[in-house]
Amino acid sequence: MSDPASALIDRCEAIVNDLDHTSVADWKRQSDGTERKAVGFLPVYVPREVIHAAGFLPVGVVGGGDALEIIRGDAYFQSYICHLPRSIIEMGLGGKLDALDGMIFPSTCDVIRNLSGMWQLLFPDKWAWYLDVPQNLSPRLGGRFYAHDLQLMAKELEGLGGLEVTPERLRGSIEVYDVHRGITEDVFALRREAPEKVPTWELYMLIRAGLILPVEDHSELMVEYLESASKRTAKRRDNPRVIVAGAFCEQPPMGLIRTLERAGCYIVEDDFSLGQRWLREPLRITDEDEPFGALAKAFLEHSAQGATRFHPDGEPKGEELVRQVRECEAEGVILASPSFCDPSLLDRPMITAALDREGIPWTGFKYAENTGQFQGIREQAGTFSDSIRLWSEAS
Amino acid sequence: MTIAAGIDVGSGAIKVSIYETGPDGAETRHALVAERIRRRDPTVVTRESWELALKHAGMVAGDVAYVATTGDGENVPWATGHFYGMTTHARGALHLDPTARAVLDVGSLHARAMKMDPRSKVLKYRMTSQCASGTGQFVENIARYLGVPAEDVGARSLQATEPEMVSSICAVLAETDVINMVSRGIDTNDILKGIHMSMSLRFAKLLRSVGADGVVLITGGQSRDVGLLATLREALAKKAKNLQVEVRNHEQGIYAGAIGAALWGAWRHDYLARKEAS
Amino acid sequence: MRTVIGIDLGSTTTKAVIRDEDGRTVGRGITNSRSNYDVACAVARTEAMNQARMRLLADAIGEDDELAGRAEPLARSLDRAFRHEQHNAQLDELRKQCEVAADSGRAAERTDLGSVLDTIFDQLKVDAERMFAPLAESRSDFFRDMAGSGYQAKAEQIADPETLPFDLLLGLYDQAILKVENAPGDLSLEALGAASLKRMLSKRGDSDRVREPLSAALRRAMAQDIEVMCEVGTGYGRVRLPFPKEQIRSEILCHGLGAHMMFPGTRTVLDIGGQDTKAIQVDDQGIVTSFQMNDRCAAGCGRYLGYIADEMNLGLHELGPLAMEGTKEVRINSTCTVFAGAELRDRLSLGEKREDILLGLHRAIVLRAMSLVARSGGIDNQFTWTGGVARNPAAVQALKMLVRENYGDEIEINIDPSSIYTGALGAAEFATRLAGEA
Amino acid sequence: MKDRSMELQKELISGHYDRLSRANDEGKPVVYTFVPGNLTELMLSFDALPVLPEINALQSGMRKKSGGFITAAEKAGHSEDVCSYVKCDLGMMEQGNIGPTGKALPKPDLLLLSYTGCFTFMKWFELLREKYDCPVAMLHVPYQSRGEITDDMREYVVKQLREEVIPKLEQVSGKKYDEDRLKELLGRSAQAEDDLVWVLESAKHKPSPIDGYFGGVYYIGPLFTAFRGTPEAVEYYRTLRSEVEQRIADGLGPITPEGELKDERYRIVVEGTPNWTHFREFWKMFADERAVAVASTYTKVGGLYDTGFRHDPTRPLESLAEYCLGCYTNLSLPARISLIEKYVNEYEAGGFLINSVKSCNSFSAGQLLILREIEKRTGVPGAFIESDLVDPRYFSPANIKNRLESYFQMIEQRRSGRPKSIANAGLEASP
Ligand SMILES: Nc1ncnc2c1ncn2[C@@H]1O[C@H](COP(=O)(O)OP(=O)(O)O)[C@@H](O)[C@H]1O
Ligand SMILES: Nc1ncnc2c1ncn2[C@@H]1O[C@H](COP(=O)(O)OP(=O)(O)O)[C@@H](O)[C@H]1O
Ligand code: SF4
Ligand code: SF4
Ligand code: SF4
Repeated sequence: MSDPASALIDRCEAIVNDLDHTSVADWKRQSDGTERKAVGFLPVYVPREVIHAAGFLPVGVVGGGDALEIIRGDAYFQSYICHLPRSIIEMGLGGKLDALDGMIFPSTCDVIRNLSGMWQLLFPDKWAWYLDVPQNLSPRLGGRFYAHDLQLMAKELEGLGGLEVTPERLRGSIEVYDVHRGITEDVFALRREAPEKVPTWELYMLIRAGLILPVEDHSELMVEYLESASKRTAKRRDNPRVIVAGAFCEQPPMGLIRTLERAGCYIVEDDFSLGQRWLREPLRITDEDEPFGALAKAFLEHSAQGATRFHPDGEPKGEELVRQVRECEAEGVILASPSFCDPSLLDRPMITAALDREGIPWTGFKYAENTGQFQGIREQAGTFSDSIRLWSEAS
Repeated sequence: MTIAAGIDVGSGAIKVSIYETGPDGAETRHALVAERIRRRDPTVVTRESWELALKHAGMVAGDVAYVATTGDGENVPWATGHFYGMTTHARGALHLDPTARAVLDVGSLHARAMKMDPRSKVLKYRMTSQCASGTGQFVENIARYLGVPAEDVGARSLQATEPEMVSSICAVLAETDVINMVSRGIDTNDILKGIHMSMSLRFAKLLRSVGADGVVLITGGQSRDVGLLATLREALAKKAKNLQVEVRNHEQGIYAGAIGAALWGAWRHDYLARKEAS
Repeated sequence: MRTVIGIDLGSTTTKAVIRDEDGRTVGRGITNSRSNYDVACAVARTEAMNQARMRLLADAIGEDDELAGRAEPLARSLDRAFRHEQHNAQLDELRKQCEVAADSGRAAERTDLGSVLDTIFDQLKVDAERMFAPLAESRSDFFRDMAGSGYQAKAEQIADPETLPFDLLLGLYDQAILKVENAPGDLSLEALGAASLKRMLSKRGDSDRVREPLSAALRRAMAQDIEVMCEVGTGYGRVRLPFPKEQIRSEILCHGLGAHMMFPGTRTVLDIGGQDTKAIQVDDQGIVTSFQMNDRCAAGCGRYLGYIADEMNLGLHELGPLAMEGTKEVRINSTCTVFAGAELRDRLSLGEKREDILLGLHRAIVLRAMSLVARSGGIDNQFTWTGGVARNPAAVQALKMLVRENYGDEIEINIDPSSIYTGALGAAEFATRLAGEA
Repeated sequence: MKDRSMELQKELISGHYDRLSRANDEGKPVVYTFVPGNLTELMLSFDALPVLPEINALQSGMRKKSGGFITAAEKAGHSEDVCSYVKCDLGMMEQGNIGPTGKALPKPDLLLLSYTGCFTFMKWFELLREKYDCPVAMLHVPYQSRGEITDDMREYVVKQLREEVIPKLEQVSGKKYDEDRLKELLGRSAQAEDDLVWVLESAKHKPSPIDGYFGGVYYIGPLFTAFRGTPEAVEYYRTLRSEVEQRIADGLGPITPEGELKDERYRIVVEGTPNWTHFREFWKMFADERAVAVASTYTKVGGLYDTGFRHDPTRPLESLAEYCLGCYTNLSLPARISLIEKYVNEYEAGGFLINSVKSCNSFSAGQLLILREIEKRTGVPGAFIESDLVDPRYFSPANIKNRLESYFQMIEQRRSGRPKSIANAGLEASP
């Protein structure tokens, strides 16, 4: 008997592995011969609602993974810069992003920031936009600035041939994404409850496909997956439950995620797709709300605690992760950071301090999207799972 | 009475141990075998070593209740279960030296430090990343280049008078360093000690970063190298004065992973049997 | 003969090129740098001198009426005999050093080693006959490789885990080869010429007829003076050369100029050497306009292939041909030299064929180099590949493919069989210019 | 014999560290902040003492202490991959927070996070906050992604100054904001800035009387750190300017660690932060080849004045905002390239060098494209070397020397064009 969930994941895998973005090109072609437009965006977070409201397809670009050979990309980046930008340049120069009519660079880190300028020079004919998300988190300061910045961006999209982003349209888009947010969280909840039914590499593929598919289609896909996966009857193994954190931008290769699972870990929460789950709660927008302001407010008040966002005075960093560990009944944390990723790596000592305070076991390593050897990581994750397993039983 | 075997499939050598554990916690050794792989097919060497170990123990495969693999041995077809390297090295180290509270495992392509509690629970560990100049293979290559038999490396390092450190982090470039030293007429003993010193610096860093305390046992292929032992002691005395560590080695350090695997295998066998019974 | 010499003291090999007044290359020599630099230079230089003198000898043979018409085959055969003599001289030295090693340290306790070594070396001598026979297969340039693989193969056959450990035998070799490399003895044509002639004649039916004229030619060739007017050094170890500053040139300039001399249409040069890779752009006079080099990490350079060859117990020159037998490319992402062996074993244990893995490894190396080329400004017509790795056919194949994929079919790719000497050639040209000014 | 300006600068700096060592005891408010976007005049107007962790780190690097500090930070869990300034600073704290002059540094009362041109600043102060448990004032300076300062940006910064920074400064100092005092300070800043620009532009002379990169590091010191707006800084720049005027009159080249540079042979524009652990050694590699850095971008990280900006007492907060927005690392990549292009042309440089430091993504990401673009636009050959700021492990003298040597030989070869003089190139240089 074939498992509909697996078949669905196969479809997602095909979409994700299609580095040429043919599905995007297909979406753009209308039956009446006209063309719709698609806009790419880089990690970590960009409010897709605005792009959606302009009638464009938002497409997340996170790098080519281990399937892409880097030749020209390396010509633009020194060895001590993470792998993501070179892979994106490689895709750009290799024509793999031709389906995208523009690109949005959020203010994630200096690498992506500078990439926005490189893009302008390398692809002068393409629209490129730098989105400065606020680091001053006061609504009156950062909030106003950000809402205004989003409006500017919406105007730009209009100029690019998009629909006018009226308050109504934007409200509509926010609602569509609210639905999507809800279902996304349901899938994650199912994995949390029954990790044997939702292997992380499947969930990962499912979510990654959401960077490319239209949001409505993706919501449907997730509903289907949810239905069929929840009916699975896999046996739960005696594996420890862990959270993976730190991998929010450059993505680990699939082999790495599988290696972690094979080394005996149930991943019950992760931040691979932090950008897609950045706004943690539905906005539940009303007709009275000014939608740009609502997006800004949600950003300031309900976004995930990512390393790329200033952590305001108050609760020490890492406490949110500790809470997450408790909520997910996780037994340990695996900190995975892209090599040379300052945001992720500089956060780590603060996070481990918080974990140590709470006596939560953790282990950490670095990866690149094209890491090909998993031996060390397997040893490490295996030992981690051994130590949780053997010692929780032995003691 | 439980008879269990540990097979440690490494990148430089295959190690096999056969142990018997008693209800009183007695741990009796029946066999220890180590065989360098040296460009042969590891699966063949593994099988041969396994058979040799059975022969030494005077047993047949059926006598062994649990065959535990470690290292790269996940795919050994006749294994019962697998444990990961650090788990088994810690366990093995504790068996070899019950006072050990930290382990430094120096294998052919890796080095790692673990801090453990009195029951060999790994509390913290660190491995050398990517670059490989601090490993057994490197010493072996250099020794070959210098024409020094592997077993003499330690003794010769001890005789050094004016050691010169290699600076490169990369094993290949470090080799060039060594070549330069030879061409500058630096004494072989001094070069060897220099290598030990730079390795020791890294190891001291590893040990410090796991917060090693008390007795540290060196395991793995380099554990018999007295030169390394000496420089590591010096490095720790200099670079980590505040750590109260005492580095030791053991004749059978290279078997630590295999021993640990066997002992964990026996434990697991008994645990599963108890679980079955209840 | 008035000559100039260019010496390229590379990280893995040392090369020397001798040119005559007319700018013709009259001799080339190569040896591994894995020993004392001065010795390496001396060996490469001697080797190049030997070739230059061989050329004089060939001329001398040609001048002789009795030998006329047969000069070329005769010279070739004498050359082969000379190489054989060189090889044997080194084998003898190696054997002597092995015996010394067998008499010291732990080995001294054993009494059987002497006869074991006899067996091994007798067989190596027999092998040599085959290696230097006419029409023999290609062989390595390096004595270390030739003798090493032979010795190891023999030692493996004789060794026995219980009674005669392989390690012990290997240890003897390791100790001995180092000494031989650092003090190779006199391998010049002056020293071995007479013996070579004798060896050559011993194999010929017509020896009585050619003996006298050949000896005379040899004497005449030896009597000629080879004057060195200027020497210029380059390469990784160039600062160690005992030359004044003006006789030392950066390897970038030398490779650029050398490539220009081999192929005047060159605009982009890629040099993959033992431990570094350089991408150089030159103008129509061979003047460097920009360059990029990788350092700090030896990944993806020639040494990487060296490790792989060691790991597979192959000679460097056998690696490429074996890879060419592969049918599908295994994808390799890491080109860290040190972990190359582990990766190889990994893949083998996953059931991949070794030819296929090798194919992937070669692509991985070239891929790395291609990104350096891209960094230096891409490829302009014509593209010349220099350095030792260009001798490897699998690497050549991968390079051609990648150039075509990324820069189109129009790019002309130049690879000279003597590409490893490019740096030395450039240095020799600088030497010519210096000499012209003096 | 030392120049008077050098002595003045030494006095300034050691005086500052002395004051800092007493600050906590004397109850003076101490504010940590960064060089780019530093609000020195504002801080001084509250009598607060600025501490600039980057400066401490670079000083530790120059004094060969950074290696140990970095090790300490890595031991505490920091990755070898991240910015070494941060690690050097944290390691120094770990080991007692003894500053570069051997005196203890005070604890901060406020971390003024001028988030200008570098993402890592944010992490840095998050980390410091964990240690010191003191408040952070976040000043988000938007990035000039479209190559200009818009009204929105300026307003956003001014508003943050008013509503975030000034209130927090009032809080820690117990003083009210005094705009007149600020204006007075800003007036003096502008004066010193005029002189600094004059000095930096003197490199347009041939031969150049100054070195605009290695030497430039000393010239920018007072203005980029804790002294902007002080009378001492005004005096320093006056003195410096008159010294340089004298050098021009005497037709002298710049002073280098090897003494005065005679017969300048290469004029180079340099992009990127210097390496501090081998600063003199690196400089010597230039001096040995008789190469002079005529202009550099690094000397603009703490403020870009040579394109016309001055602090302006008539628009105190606006001009502070513009100052922050205009720092070099806050420029978009295309704007950086245009600036360098301008330098190559205006300073008539024959070469262009990028020192790419591993630590700094803000500087380094994109430098290879800068290299290409500059070569393309100016036709001047570029060179690329890699090192680090204060991590001594990443400065490989042999490699860098090899590259520089090859590079200068290449310029020479290209300059002469004719094969014959290629051979000459080396001869001329040998003693
Ligand atoms: N008796 C021995 N048998 C095998 N290897 C030994 C022995 N003594 C020392 N060695 C060294 O130990 C290395 C293997 O070390 P080990 O810790 O087993 O590494 P790995 O687990 O990676 O194979 C060999 O490469 C060799 O240099
Ligand atoms: N006959 C050969 N076949 C294949 N590869 C070779 C051969 N000879 C040398 N090489 C390769 O060339 C490399 C040395 O190249 P070379 O240009 O001499 O380097 P360097 O100048 O750095 O010493 C060796 O590491 C090896 O990989
Ligand atoms: S992986 Fe890290 S450093 Fe790289 S682009 Fe993403 S956030 Fe920036
Ligand atoms: S520096 Fe050496 S050990 Fe490190 S990755 Fe490069 S080749 Fe491998
Ligand atoms: S990343 Fe660069 S700008 Fe930022 S703190 Fe480090 S050195 Fe300074």
